[in-house]
Amino acid sequence: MPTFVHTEKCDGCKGGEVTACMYICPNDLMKLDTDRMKAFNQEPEQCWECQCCVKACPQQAIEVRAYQDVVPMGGACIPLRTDTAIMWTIKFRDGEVKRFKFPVRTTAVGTIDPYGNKPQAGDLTDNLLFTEAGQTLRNIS
Amino acid sequence: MPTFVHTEKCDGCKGGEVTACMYICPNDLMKLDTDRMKAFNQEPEQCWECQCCVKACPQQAIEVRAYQDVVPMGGACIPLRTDTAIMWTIKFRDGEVKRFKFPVRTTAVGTIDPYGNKPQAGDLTDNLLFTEAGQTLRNIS
Amino acid sequence: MSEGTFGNPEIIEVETDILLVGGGMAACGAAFEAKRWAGDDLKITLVDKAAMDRSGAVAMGLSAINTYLGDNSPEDYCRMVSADLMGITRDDLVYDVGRHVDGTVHLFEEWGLPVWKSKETEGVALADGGKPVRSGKWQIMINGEGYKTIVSEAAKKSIGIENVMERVFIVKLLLDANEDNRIAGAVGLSVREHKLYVFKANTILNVAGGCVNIFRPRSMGEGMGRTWYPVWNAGSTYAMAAEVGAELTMMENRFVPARFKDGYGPVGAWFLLFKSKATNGFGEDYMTKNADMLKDFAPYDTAAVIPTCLRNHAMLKEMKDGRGPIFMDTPTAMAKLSETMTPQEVKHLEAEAWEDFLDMCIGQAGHWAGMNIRPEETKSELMPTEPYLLGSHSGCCGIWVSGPSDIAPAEWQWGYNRMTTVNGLFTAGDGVGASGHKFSSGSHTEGRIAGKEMVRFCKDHADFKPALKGDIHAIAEEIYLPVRNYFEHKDKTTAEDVNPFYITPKMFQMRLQKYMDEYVAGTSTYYQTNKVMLEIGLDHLRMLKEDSKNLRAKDLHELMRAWENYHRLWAAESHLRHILFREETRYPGFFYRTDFPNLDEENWKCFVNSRHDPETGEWEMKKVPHKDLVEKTYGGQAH
Amino acid sequence: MSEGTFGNPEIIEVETDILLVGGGMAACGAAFEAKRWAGDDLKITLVDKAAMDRSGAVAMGLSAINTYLGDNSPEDYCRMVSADLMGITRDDLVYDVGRHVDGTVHLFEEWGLPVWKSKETEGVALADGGKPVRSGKWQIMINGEGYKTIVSEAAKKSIGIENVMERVFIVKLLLDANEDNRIAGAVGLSVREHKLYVFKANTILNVAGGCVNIFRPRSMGEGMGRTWYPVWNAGSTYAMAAEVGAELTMMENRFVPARFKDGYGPVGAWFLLFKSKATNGFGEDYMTKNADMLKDFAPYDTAAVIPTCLRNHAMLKEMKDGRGPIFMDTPTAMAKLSETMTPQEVKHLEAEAWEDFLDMCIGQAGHWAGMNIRPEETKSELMPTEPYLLGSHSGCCGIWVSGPSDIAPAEWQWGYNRMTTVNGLFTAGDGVGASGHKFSSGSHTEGRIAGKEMVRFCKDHADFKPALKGDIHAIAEEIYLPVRNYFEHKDKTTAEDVNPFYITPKMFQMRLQKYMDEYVAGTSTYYQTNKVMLEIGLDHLRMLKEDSKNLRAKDLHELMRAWENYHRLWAAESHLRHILFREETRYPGFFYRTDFPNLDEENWKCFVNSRHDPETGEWEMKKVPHKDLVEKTYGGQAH
Ligand SMILES: Cc1cc2c(cc1C)N(S(=O)(=O)O)[C@@H]1C(=O)NC(=O)N=C1N2C[C@H](O)[C@H](O)[C@H](O)COP(=O)(O)OP(=O)(O)OC[C@H]1O[C@@H](n2cnc3c(N)ncnc32)[C@H](O)[C@@H]1O
Ligand SMILES: Cc1cc2c(cc1C)N(S(=O)(=O)O)[C@@H]1C(=O)NC(=O)N=C1N2C[C@H](O)[C@H](O)[C@H](O)COP(=O)(O)OP(=O)(O)OC[C@H]1O[C@@H](n2cnc3c(N)ncnc32)[C@H](O)[C@@H]1O
Ligand SMILES: Nc1ncnc2c1ncn2[C@@H]1O[C@H](COP(=O)(O)O)[C@@H](O)[C@H]1O
Ligand SMILES: Nc1ncnc2c1ncn2[C@@H]1O[C@H](COP(=O)(O)O)[C@@H](O)[C@H]1O
Ligand SMILES: Nc1ncnc2c1ncn2[C@@H]1O[C@H](COP(=O)(O)O)[C@@H](O)[C@H]1O
Ligand code: SF4
Ligand code: SF4
Ligand code: SF4
Ligand code: SF4
Ligand code: NA
Repeated sequence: MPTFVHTEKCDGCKGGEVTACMYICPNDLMKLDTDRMKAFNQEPEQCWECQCCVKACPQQAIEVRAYQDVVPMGGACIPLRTDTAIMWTIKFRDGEVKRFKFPVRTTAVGTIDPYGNKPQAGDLTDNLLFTEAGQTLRNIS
Repeated sequence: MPTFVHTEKCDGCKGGEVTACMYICPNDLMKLDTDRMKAFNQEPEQCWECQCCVKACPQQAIEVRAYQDVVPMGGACIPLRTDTAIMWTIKFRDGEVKRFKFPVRTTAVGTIDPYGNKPQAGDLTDNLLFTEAGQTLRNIS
Repeated sequence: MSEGTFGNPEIIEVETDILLVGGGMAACGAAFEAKRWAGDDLKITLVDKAAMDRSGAVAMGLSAINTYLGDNSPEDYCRMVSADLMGITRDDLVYDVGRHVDGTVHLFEEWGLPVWKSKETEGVALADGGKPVRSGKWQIMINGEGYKTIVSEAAKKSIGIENVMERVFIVKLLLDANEDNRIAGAVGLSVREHKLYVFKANTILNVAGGCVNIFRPRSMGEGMGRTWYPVWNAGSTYAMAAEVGAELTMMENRFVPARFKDGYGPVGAWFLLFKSKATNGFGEDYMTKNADMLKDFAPYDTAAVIPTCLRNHAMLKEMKDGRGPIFMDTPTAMAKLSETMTPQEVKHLEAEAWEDFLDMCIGQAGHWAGMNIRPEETKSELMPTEPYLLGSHSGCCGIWVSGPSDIAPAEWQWGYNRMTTVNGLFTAGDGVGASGHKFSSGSHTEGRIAGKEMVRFCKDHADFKPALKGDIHAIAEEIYLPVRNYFEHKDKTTAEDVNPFYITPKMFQMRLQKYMDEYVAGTSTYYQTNKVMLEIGLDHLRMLKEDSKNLRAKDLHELMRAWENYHRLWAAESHLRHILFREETRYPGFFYRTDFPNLDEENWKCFVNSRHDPETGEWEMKKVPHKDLVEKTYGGQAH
Repeated sequence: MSEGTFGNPEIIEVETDILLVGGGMAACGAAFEAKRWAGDDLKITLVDKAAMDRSGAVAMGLSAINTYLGDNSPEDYCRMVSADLMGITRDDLVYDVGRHVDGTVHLFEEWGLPVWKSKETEGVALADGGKPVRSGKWQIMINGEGYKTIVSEAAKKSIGIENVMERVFIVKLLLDANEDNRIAGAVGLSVREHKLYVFKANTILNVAGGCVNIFRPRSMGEGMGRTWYPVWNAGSTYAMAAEVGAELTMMENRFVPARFKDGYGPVGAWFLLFKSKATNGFGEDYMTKNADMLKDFAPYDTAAVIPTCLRNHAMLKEMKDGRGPIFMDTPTAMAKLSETMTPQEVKHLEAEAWEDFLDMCIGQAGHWAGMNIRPEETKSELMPTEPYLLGSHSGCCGIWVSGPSDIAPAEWQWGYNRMTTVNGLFTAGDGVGASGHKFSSGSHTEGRIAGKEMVRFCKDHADFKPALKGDIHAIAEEIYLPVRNYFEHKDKTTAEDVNPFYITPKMFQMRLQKYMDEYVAGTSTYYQTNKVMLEIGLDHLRMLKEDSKNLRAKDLHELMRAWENYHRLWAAESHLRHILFREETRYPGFFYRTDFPNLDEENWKCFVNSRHDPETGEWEMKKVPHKDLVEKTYGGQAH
């Protein structure tokens, strides 16, 4: 299922230096054709179909289509992700469509306070992690 | 061992409509880039390394290099063919070079006279081929 | 290439009496023979997808002619072929090749093919009593690099260059509109111009070679092109015959050759001429070791030459049990031969070892060079390859044909030698089923046999006016559909190779190969399959056929690829259906029905024939009784 | 991209106290923990080849946390891990993860990860007594699509975004010029700019994940990218450690997961949560059927959960004997679960079945959609995949590390928990050998353990001034050599991908995969190998290493690929050498030494460790005694 980019929908992230898809792809696959200001997958056979780029694209311009040397044509899994939930549209080869929605996060993006209300660092020479301050550490019984 | 074309040597068969390599390749792989007037292999992964194009190129511009997903680098088999013989230069990965020469034909090219001194067609309803005219045909004993 | 002109090919009608589809060994033989019988009365047209001088299986050359009888009898030839193919062959067809083939080989030599001679008769032609250097009982050695250029020159000269059309890929055969089950024409696409050729013919020879690349090869990158049999023969012969309703036979009988690993170099010269031995990874002779296991396939295991599939079976036993790799012990063989040789003769021997591959499998020579392998110093690995479909080598799938009038029993003849069950449609070489081991010489010979009969057919049906069934503009539309798919959708995505609306021929082919490999006894299951797997495979092929409507072609080259792969799909389907139908394991080493692991002489010593009905689209499978015309007892018979 | 600027990268020096190489689960844990202990005293720098929010194995998400102890004891955890890995694990390391891991999971939930709860404790956090929905004894279900974005946010916030460098690929670790066997820095290439970063550090955490794509995957066209483990983790962890002379352990212990065929969907939720059964092609339960065969691997076959490799072994027996395919009977499982459900609950169940894949293996969902597979109606096929190297899942290859001071016996500790045998170099997650089954939560936990220890190391070595060994300009030249190769030769041929002077990273990778597949127990030999095959394989790798000097890079993306594949080659070589050294078959179903087909507890119940000597280039292999710290009897023990 390498990604493809709908020509009409992609706006090259409006000319930003790094597009959303380039920024996020864990495998460095999405590339901006700076002549056309359109993105494309530069190495489709290395696409893990993780859809990280699809979820990140502000234009919903990216889609994944099944690896054609493996899967018959016509199916699709299309996500629509907000900061709290993801909605999936599943299209079967035979035309049936199913939709599923799942939560992705219970807190607002950006609000994590890693050390808020957490113990200070304790004794650097023992085997307790800082959040375990004051606990007695188990050992093999 | 897909073919490659030495940029310096290829002269695009001097602008002929069909180049020697295009003409001969049994798999329709060699193509002329008409902008540069240089030939290239348009589908290297379908090359049978038959070297038909290599033998046909008037400029000795084509060579075959081993399939790199299979064979270590550095070897080569380079033919030089005349109408009567073929001379092979074998280069090993380790640098050794061997040469072999073999006959390819005992008659001059273009001199075959298929029906010269051959019997006329005989009886169309029997099972003898025309060259067998007058013979008694064997049957299972 | 502008959309407008590319998408609307010029349609050119060609009328001819005899149409030869293909330009390989069989077609060349047919051209040569037919012209002599036809004289100037009939028009003969030959159409080849490539350039005849270097088209088909012999494009690169060959280092041996594997069928030359000499002092051997055609009866023994029938015995050898039958034994190698586990008892099920058509003696009428095999005998017919055997009795004609040597004359053809003599022609090759006359035309200029260098044939190796024994020291005593150096320079004396075979026809004049020269003694060939025999690698085996049936095989003779040649300097065969130019083999095809020679045979092609003779054929072109015979029918006239003006009757040869190169770079036209025949897509479909066409039936007659008025007469039932009667061939009437064909349609082909030019790979050079935006032209579609529509042929009308009285009779057609369908000799487009065997079928390569329906199974996943052993290398899948650049090395994908390295197959043993010619990568460009796409099963057109079988596919086009099936589409018009010709009966096929023995399509289950694939060929899985043992080859030098990765380079795919043939083993014949090494086993026969150089007398080399092969062992498992631990130096054991796997044939001796596994002799008992082969007894399950009696009586064929007792044949003078152990059948090719049984040799594979013994080899695979080692590999499957983890005692690989299989080694060809070339150093020992060469050392032994060298013992009694002068230094100059030893040098000559080395040259012969290299020539064997340089004449017909340069890739293997390149593999040796790249791996620093010198056969006198280093062993090479052997490996059974992915399966091929062919009817002229050590396999016998193909089309069911009428036999020679003086040999074939009534049920095996219906008028014209080598005519298929579709009137007017003939075949030869890789196209003819149930008669393997013809090789290059036998294929040319069989083309000659068919060529003569086609002339007779034409004369007998001189009044026939072909009327093509189907609307030719609709057919043109269908053939150019991949082009339309491309232009309609290509701009919808930013990179044209990933597009949900069409499929590239390359991906189509890889999908076919993957399914065939995994479900239809390819290499990844060690050639094993069963009913459950086959039925899943069939369902995959059904979906792939649906998807063929979405093939794309961005240029003429890709348009040819699209239709080649469509042919592959059909050939693959027929192969699968035959394997599904034959509920036994007759060809271990070629494939295993693990749900029917034994040879079953009682129920399955018969042909399996199939027919696709062009009206309904249904496939009919049937058993056809086998009979031996030549007496065979296998064990002890010297063939 | 002009030749001049591309070919001459700007070299930028970065000094830091703590360098974290990688931005995955382990690195995020380390960042979070280390910063708290370091305060503002030490500079912490994290370098990731990708973008942390979606990098590493958890990029797509996960649908379960596979290590959450809850009411289970760390002792039982040690027993389970040991049994699954056939007896050879480091109890000190495993126990250490077990006693810390739940606190880490509680943090995930606090940060925003949705964790499924039993109906009775809906809405109650785990930390407050909420009961997780357990799929298995150790696993809990989550809505994990956003898992990595959450964990990454916490890590970035901890060390500050200004200390995170993304899109820098670390190519090499560098030793100290003055102190022997002491880490001093690293060098990495930017994939966005023509910049080379040279890091000087007091201590380094090498957590670049596991190793994918050293073996030929099951599909080789577009589908090559479909692997189960993340295609982009290239074995950098193992390769870079080996290059600087860190001791590796258990590199033979690959992981071959059984997965949904082609889509590579994980099976855990189906087996454990949905209680689905798998059968051979003829409906037989292969575990029951082959129970006797597994007794050869006693006592491990009697473990409460039959070890993963033995489950594969039973499955492979069926496949190898031609009784495939293997089916996961999803319809029966769903029907059974539905029996007592309301229609709404049934709908929920269906959503859960899809979510399992949509959360972590979308390709599998796409496979179902394209094949018209609805799990409640149609069975799916299972298939063991190509092998992976990893240390955190059901495999345990990796680096030999010092254990926790309060548990590890003397021979397993040398100062700092999770420090490798190179002073100052630490690892965690997939990097730590001999302690599998940490999964996402355990890897984060182990990163935290290492993070704290690295701070201690820094404080203990506050005077250290890193002096990089080797000339940095020479190193830069070496790293940019593929770029030079490209510019020097690209115009010599008319098509840049076929050129005799260089090799593309893609072909390099495919060659590696082919050799590993064919000689080092990949799928095409049903995971079998022997000494003869391994030695051929090693020779191929030697030539491939020579050819790595000819890698080409036409842009920064390809330059990264070139070095990724160089890392793969090193990881592959270490794997091969370990398999060659261990003369027994301990992990049937993962791989078979056919020349030593039995489990050999007497001679091989030991670790195999290896070390590449950076001075001489030689590999040293050795046996290291094993000991159990937790009492284990396997049969009957409830873990
Ligand atoms: C490839 C190969 C083949 C052989 C061998 C080694 C190797 C490496 N060996 S050893 O292994 O034992 O070493 C042999 C050997 O040494 N000695 C021998 O006698 N024969 C050997 N063969 C076998 C013979 O070559 C074979 O039996 C004959 O060639 C068969 O003849 P024929 O059936 O005519 O097929 P062809 O491949 O020659 O010709 C096919 C033609 O069809 C054309 N074509 C195909 N599709 C078409 C389409 N749709 N439209 C138009 N044209 C369309 C082709 O272009 C070609 O012209
Ligand atoms: C891919 C995958 C993984 C899992 C699962 C399903 C699937 C489909 N399953 S189930 O199958 O059981 O379903 C699990 C599951 O459900 N539950 C669970 O807890 N864990 C599962 N895992 C396993 C865990 O994910 C795994 O244990 C941890 O992620 C391991 O953590 P760590 O060791 O940190 O590796 P990483 O992959 O997260 O991070 C690696 C980082 O290194 C970067 N990197 C790599 N090379 C680098 C270089 N040279 N230079 C710079 N950076 C460089 C990467 O970008 C990344 O940041
Ligand atoms: N081991 C063998 N024993 C006998 N004949 C063989 C053997 N190997 C190949 N041949 C024959 O040699 C010829 C060429 O075979 P090949 O090179 O395998 O295509 C064919 O006629 C084969 O049947
Ligand atoms: N199998 C299950 N058993 C019990 N609770 C569940 C299950 N699946 C999901 N839940 C809970 O139901 C709520 C909604 O889940 P979901 O529909 O998967 O988003 C979540 O709070 C989950 O914790
Ligand atoms: N058949 C099984 N029996 C027991 N545990 C399993 C089984 N399959 C998977 N698991 C466990 O489920 C978790 C996820 O496994 P997987 O989905 O295979 O990656 C791991 O903890 C596995 O050990
Ligand atoms: S993120 Fe979307 S809009 Fe932006 S460049 Fe990529 S495809 Fe185009
Ligand atoms: S689906 Fe994943 S691997 Fe593929 S291009 Fe998008 S982000 Fe990259
Ligand atoms: S035949 Fe040679 S010179 Fe002519 S176009 Fe081809 S490569 Fe160039
Ligand atoms: S070597 Fe043969 S297949 Fe390859 S391009 Fe040349 S003629 Fe074509
Ligand atoms: Na020869």
